Amino acid sequence: MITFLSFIFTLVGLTTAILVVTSKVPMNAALFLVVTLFTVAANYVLLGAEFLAAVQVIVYAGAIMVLIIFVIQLVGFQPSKDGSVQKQTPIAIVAAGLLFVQIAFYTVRSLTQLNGIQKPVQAAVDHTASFSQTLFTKYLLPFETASILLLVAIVGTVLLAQHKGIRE
Amino acid sequence: MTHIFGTPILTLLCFLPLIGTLAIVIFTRKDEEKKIKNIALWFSVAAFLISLLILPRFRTDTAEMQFVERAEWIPAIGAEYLLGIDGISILLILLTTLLTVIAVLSSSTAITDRLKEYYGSLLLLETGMLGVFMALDFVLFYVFWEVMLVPMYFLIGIWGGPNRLYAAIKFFLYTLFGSVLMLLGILALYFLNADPAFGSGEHTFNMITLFNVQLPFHFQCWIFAAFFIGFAIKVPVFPFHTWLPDAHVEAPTAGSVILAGVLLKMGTYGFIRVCLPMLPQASEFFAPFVAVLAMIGIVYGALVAMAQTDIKKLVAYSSVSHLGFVMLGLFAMNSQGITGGVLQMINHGISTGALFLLVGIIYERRHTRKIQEFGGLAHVMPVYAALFAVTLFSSIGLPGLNGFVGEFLILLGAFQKELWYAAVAVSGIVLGAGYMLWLYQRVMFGTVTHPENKMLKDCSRREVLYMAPLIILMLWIGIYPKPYLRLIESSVMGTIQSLKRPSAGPDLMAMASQTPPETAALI
Amino acid sequence: MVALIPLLPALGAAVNGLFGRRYIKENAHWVAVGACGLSFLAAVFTFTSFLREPQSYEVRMFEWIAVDPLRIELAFLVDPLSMLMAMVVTGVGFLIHIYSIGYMHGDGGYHRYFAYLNLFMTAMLLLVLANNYLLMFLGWEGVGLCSYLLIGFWFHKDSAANAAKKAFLVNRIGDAGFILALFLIYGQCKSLVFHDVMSQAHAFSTGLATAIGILLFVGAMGKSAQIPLYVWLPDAMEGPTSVSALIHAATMVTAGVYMVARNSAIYALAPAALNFMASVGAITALFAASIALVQRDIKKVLAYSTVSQLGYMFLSCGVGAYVSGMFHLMTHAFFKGLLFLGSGSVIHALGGEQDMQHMGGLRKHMPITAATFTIATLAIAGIPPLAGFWSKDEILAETFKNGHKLLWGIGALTALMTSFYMFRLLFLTFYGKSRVHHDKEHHLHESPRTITIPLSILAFLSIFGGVLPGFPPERGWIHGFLSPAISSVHHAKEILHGAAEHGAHALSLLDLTLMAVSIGAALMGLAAAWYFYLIRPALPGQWASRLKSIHTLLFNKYWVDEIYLSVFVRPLLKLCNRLWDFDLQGIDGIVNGASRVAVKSAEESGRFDLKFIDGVINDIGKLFDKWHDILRRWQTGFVQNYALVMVIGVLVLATSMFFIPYHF
Amino acid sequence: MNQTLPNFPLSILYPEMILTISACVLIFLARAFARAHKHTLSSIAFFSVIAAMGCAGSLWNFPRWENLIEFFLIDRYAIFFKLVLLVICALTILISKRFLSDTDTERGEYYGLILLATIGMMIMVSGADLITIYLGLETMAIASYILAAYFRSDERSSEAGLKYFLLGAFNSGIILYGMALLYGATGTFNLAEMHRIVSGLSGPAELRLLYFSLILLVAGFGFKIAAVPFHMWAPDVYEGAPTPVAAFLSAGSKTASLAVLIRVFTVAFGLFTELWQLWIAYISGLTMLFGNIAALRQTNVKRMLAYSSIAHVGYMLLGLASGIEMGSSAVLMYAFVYLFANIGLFASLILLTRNGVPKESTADFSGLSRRHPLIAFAVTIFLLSLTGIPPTAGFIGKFYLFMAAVKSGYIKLAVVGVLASVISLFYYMRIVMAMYMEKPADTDAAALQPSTSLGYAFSIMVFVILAVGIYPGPLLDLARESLSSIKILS
Amino acid sequence: MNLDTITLIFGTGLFFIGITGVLIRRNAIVVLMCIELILNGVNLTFITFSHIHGNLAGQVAAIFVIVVAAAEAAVGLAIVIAVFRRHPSINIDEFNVLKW
Repeated sequence: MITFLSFIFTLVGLTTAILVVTSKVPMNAALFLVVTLFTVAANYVLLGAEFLAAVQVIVYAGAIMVLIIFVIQLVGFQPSKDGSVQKQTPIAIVAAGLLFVQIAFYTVRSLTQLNGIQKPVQAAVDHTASFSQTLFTKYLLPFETASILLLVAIVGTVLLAQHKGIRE
Repeated sequence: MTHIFGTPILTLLCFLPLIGTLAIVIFTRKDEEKKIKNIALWFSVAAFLISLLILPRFRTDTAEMQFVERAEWIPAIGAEYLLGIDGISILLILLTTLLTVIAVLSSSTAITDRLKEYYGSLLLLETGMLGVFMALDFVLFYVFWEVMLVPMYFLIGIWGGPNRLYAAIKFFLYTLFGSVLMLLGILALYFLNADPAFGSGEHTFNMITLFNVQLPFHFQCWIFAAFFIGFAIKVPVFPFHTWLPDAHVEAPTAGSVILAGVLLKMGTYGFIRVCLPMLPQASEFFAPFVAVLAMIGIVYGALVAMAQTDIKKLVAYSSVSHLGFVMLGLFAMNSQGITGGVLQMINHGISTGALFLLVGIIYERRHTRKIQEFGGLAHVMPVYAALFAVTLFSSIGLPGLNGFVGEFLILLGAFQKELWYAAVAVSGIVLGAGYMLWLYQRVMFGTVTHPENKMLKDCSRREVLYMAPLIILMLWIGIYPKPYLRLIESSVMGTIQSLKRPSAGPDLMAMASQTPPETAALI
Repeated sequence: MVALIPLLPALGAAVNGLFGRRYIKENAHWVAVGACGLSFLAAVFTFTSFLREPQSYEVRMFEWIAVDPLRIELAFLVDPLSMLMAMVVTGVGFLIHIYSIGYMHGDGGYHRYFAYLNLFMTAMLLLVLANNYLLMFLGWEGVGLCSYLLIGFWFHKDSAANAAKKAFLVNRIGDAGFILALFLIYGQCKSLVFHDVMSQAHAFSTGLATAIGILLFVGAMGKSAQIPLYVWLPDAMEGPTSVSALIHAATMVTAGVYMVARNSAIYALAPAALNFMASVGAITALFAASIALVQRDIKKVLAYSTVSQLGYMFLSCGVGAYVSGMFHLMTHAFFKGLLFLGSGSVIHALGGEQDMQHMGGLRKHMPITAATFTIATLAIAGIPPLAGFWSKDEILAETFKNGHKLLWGIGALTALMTSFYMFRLLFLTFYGKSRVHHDKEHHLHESPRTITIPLSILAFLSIFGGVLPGFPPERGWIHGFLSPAISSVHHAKEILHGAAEHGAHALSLLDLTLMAVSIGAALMGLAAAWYFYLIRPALPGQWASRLKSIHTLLFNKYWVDEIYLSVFVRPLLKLCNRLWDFDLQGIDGIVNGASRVAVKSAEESGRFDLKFIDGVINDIGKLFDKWHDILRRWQTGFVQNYALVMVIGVLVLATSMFFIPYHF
Repeated sequence: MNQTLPNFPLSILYPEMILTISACVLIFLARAFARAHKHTLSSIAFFSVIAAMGCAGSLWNFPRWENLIEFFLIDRYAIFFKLVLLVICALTILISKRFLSDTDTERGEYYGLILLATIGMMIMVSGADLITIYLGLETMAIASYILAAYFRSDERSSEAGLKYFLLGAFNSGIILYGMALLYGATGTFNLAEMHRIVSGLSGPAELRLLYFSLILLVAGFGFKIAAVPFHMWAPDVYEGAPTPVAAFLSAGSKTASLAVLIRVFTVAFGLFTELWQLWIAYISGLTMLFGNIAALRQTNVKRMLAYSSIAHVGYMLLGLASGIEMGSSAVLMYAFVYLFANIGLFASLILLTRNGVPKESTADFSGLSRRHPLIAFAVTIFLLSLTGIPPTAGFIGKFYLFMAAVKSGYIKLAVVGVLASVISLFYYMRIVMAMYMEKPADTDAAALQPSTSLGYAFSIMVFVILAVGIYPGPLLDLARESLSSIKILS
Repeated sequence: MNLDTITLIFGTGLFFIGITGVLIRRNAIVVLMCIELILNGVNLTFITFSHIHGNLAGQVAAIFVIVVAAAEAAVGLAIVIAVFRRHPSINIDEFNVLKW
């Protein structure tokens, strides 16, 4: 049952992802992206990472997409004269495709060996609690780095997007 | 090893010019020209006196390195600060210090702008050269080898003639290309010596231990090829010589004196210090090839010199021819040939150095080097004509002057190795006489055709002062070369000994020299 | 004492050379003549002491070059050969020094002349007295240097400068042969001292001996102006006449003969070399004599006569008669020196005029010069009582006796021609009608005493110099004196049969007939010249016009100089220029990357780059330049191109998995 | 399964903490200080870096802390690179003082961002597991995107920023995916455990997975250090970005990425050593040749320096390719030596810019020796060091590198490297030629006076280059020791 | 075909679609979106492997990736706006002042 559900979500996700890449109007691309994000969140739930699904929905779909849509409106849209796609499209598709085939084939094949490793018994305890437990004890230092990262992002965004200021 | 009065004499001699450079750079301002010249003169003279101090204590009966000074430098890779001299390098050191004093003296009127940089780089150049001749550690040898390049590059580049940029970068590129290949050769030797089957098994750059490395033949060939290209560009041997005429024509007088007098000897010194003792079988194998190149150099240099219209270029090509002789001597691989080669290095330094000084003198007066601009100078400048004549005859190897002694020994050595080597080389002597006399006639004889030549003033006292030591040396080596030959002889014997060692040759350091120990002091 | 002989002139040269210009100036001749005189006295003293006990010995000075097996010392050998030469060189040299005082009076480079002259004496004495080949070679090249300096003494004259250069170069070619012979000798017996070489000479193989012999003779050809390398001697007349007298008559040119005599032991083993030398000598004699017949310049005639006489000397050495060769060398030094000095005083008097057409009848104005000149002409022509007859006759006799009939014929013919052109010269200058320019006529006067005294001394020597040493032909005093130094095969044969008929030292019938033939040839030459130039002066003009082709051929010296120029010199210079172009375009070209490529992209070429890049880039080679442009073009500026390159990079790495054999 | 808080002495984090505090002070309180005194901003930044250096130095012989191994390594290797990075940061601050005041764009944020980027690098360098490394990497990256686009109004700077961002983000995606596959194959992020698991793996599929993650990591880090197939961004970004930022990028981010590359590859991919050394060898050959040839006839000095820094990465990769113990210690030493000369040249460009007009062509250097002999001498020393001429440290670096290459048998590669450095002589010496052998363009004949901070920077750099050049002993030992500490882990 | 393979394929698919998007699209903002796609693909792979290995490390990594994605998006958009302010259109191929 779960595999069937994830199969559907994957199908929907992949198609919308392709649509994001191919749609002419950026606004459509943004909306298709939101849908993709949702299918991914759904998969998280299926994989047992409920907290992450929530974070995904809130942060990604909520914050980042809103920001992107806002900027699309700000910038407006002028279709460039020779279409929305670069000259090098064919080569790009072929290269990416080849790589995809190779990596996908071998990762999937390796899954068969990996499954052999016996999984530790899945404690029925609430996932979010154990997750936050590890996050704030074992991975404390990366967490602090992440905070510095966000600080940099904030300062940078303010610095660059300021209207008046440094040197007109 | 013995130190004179306990001080490390070689380190003092080597770094004295460097201290001079620093003194000039720090203690003088740009406009105190007199002070700069004096400092430069005093430091170079001091270096010359110290190098003279070494002579009486130098033991001529042994082939071992003397005045060895050792200190720790980079223990991690086995490079140490090791200086030492033997029969071959002592004369070259004396030549370097003498020519630098003369160069400093001769450039007091020639160079007018940026005195500080000029004298600074001249003294730095001297440190580089002395370092190369004294270094017994390959890394130190390579460091000094390249330190010497930079000041020469500036000398040509800043104070040179119209096309100096091209000449300077060409000089730097050629020599760097050669020395970089040499570096690979050194590294190959270093690692092969570390392998107990071939060498002493320890990781060291110490040349003396590397003298005894016995490599299999094909390794030797590869390493010889790397060293050959490095040194051949410096000598310059025939196909690599195209940088020399440009560098000489564009370099200022003092620059080309040092370039011809000492820098060209780096190549030949390298051959006799590195290639012959360390790669005997390869040297033996490549000897005919190198001899043929040398002979081509002799004849080719002489012929092209014949066609020159610019005096300095003519002298440059004559250097190619003379150094062809030295190479022929070195690769004749017998005592006469090598001794002749080493002595000819000194002679060439003296005679070609003097020639460049003379060209400099008339260049200072007329600012041109085209031969047809001159004519009948003997009337106007008799003393100059006399000096030019003596130098000219010394350079074409007239018996009684220094050129002949070296050339005779080289030809004798070459003859014993292969009959037709000497036959072709002798034609070099005839051609040499040809272009030199033709030059002398077009410049000195005949009537004074150009009006400007009429009121040229003859050599000033200063000019005669700095030409005199060279002329005296020419006569002295020509008439009584014994003291010089005795200095060189024992080291050459040592080199030949190491050349002959088929497999496990005797360790050079501990070898008791066969030559009868003449304890007689120098002269 | 022996060391003093070369040392004194050396000191004289040094003093004059260094202090001449500022201090000595005018009285430079006191220094020079004094030094040469003392050296002559020293030579006489050693000669007399040697005569008393004729034991040849060596005097060692110091070690010159010593490299393990090779040991060369500055040492002098005193033996009959070197003593004879030393006497000739210092004697004639001293006379010529005195002569030069008058001749060079008032010349700008007075001190320079005497310095060079003394230097020449030193070099010649070193050559003669040396005890080893290398020291001889030192003297050999030293003499070449001095002849260069002296011929080119009046260097403002381009012709003199060219002549000097020619002389030195031709000598150098000869010296190249000489030095190769040295190497052969050293290769064989590991030493260059005469004594050791001669003692090991018997061990030489004939092939080696012939090679050494021929190479030494090549050296002698260069120095003593034989057939292929004689071209420099006639041009050497550009120098002062006293120089020609000393160098090109008496001393330098005879060095070759001395060297051959010194190596007689080697030549004994190489009959082929001897025959070669004899034939070259004979041909040179004939060839030079023929040219001398028609020359108009007085010094050119004498120059060709010297070449011819040297041919005689080499002919005599070639047939094994070294002693008579040396004897002729000595007599020749006297009368040829006198001839040159006489012509010098004539030219001096006529203010530089050398063409015989403008001379004639000078007998009235210059009696002493005329008299001495006549004696010398008689001597060289071979008229009996005088020196020339004895030595030349001996040579012809020896040639005949040693079976070289053809060469004897050539020798006799040359003797005839010699007497003809010598008397032609005599009659054209001193006798007959005066053709001197009228303005030069009135101040014709006899030369000062410093010139006439040497002339008369030499005249005396020309008369008695031949009779005293060589009276009984082939058994005169000189034979006794020189024979120990000349160890030759023929000589040994002579002693054998000489001892047999020791008693009858009367002249055999054969000797008398040969003597008669040579006297006849001399007198015939005299009569012909008398008839041609005094009786019927117009006759030579008619003969010349009738035999037009031969006359022009002889007059232009068989165009030898022109041939040399077109065959050797011009192609050599053309080769040099082509090599130089090759050097500029060729090697540099290869390294520079073919032609000088103009800078392609315009906006790149700022002032600085074009001038500089154009030069240096060629050095690194056009290759890097081409690559540079390609690689630079890759940076298109489009971000997505870069991303694509990255993806392709990853793809390449991924697919490389299939090629690299890795243990998956 | 409640893991306890990892207890560790805070002293190991002091360097990072000091920098963070001063960064925050600079960013948020900049407004107050700016008016007070124009030197305060840069001096705060500078002295905080010096303090951080002191703390990092004191950690040199810190005992290995057991349970800390998991995230934050305090081994000699990390400390060495932290010191190097702090030196770079200090020098950047010194040289940017003059540049910013000249173009009057001096703001607190600039110094803040520089410090934050340095913190990112330091974390990255001492990260023991992939997550910490990645986060440090990203902090550095994002800070550099912003710094690259610092001159908002200047078209070239914003274009550089945009390009750098797009490619940087794209590349971080690739690195992440590499790490994901690595995590997939080994099940952990910690390098040491990974090493243990990898050597245990046998299945062809897992190895294949590792193989792909190796490729992707090579690509990702290749981009960061601008090795050939992934170098395209470097010339454009260095030319566009403000000069001190370009200096910071060319020295800082390269050194840090290289340090991580060495650590990850030697520790995690121990099993694949011959394979990735082969790739690194090919990449280094291509990089050396490309860097030098592309720089041959550049007239814009910044672009030329970009290509030359690409070439120097090629030399460093040569060291990495030729073996672990000797090769990598050569890389460490070369990284230290290279940064001084590189930043020095950028500083000389800064010296030339006057009243905001950036002067970047070689012609601007003409006649510098007459106008300012000392600076000309310093620039010559930098150029000589970059070419590898003996008296300078550059030679010792290159000598040691070629020694490692010859020892490990990469003779052909060593010959390529040697030829490449001869080619490099040509374009380095062109600047020397312009300075000494060309007459100065008369327009800017006035002698330039460097500000005090720039003067200090120049003298420090020249002193270090000559000192290491003449007596390299201690630095060699330092590099050897710091490299040996990686050994303990694997 | 179990859950993990499907999600794995989905993640890899998203990753490579994102890559092609970045290479192909001309509009800057769409490229940004494609970068989000790439990061989502990576996140999914992380979670899948975390599910396979059963430890939470993957998920922690995922959350950090989201943080980074957010930061990048913000900065990216800021740069795009800064560029847009000077240059009317935001098509990437119009930015090649810096070349050769």
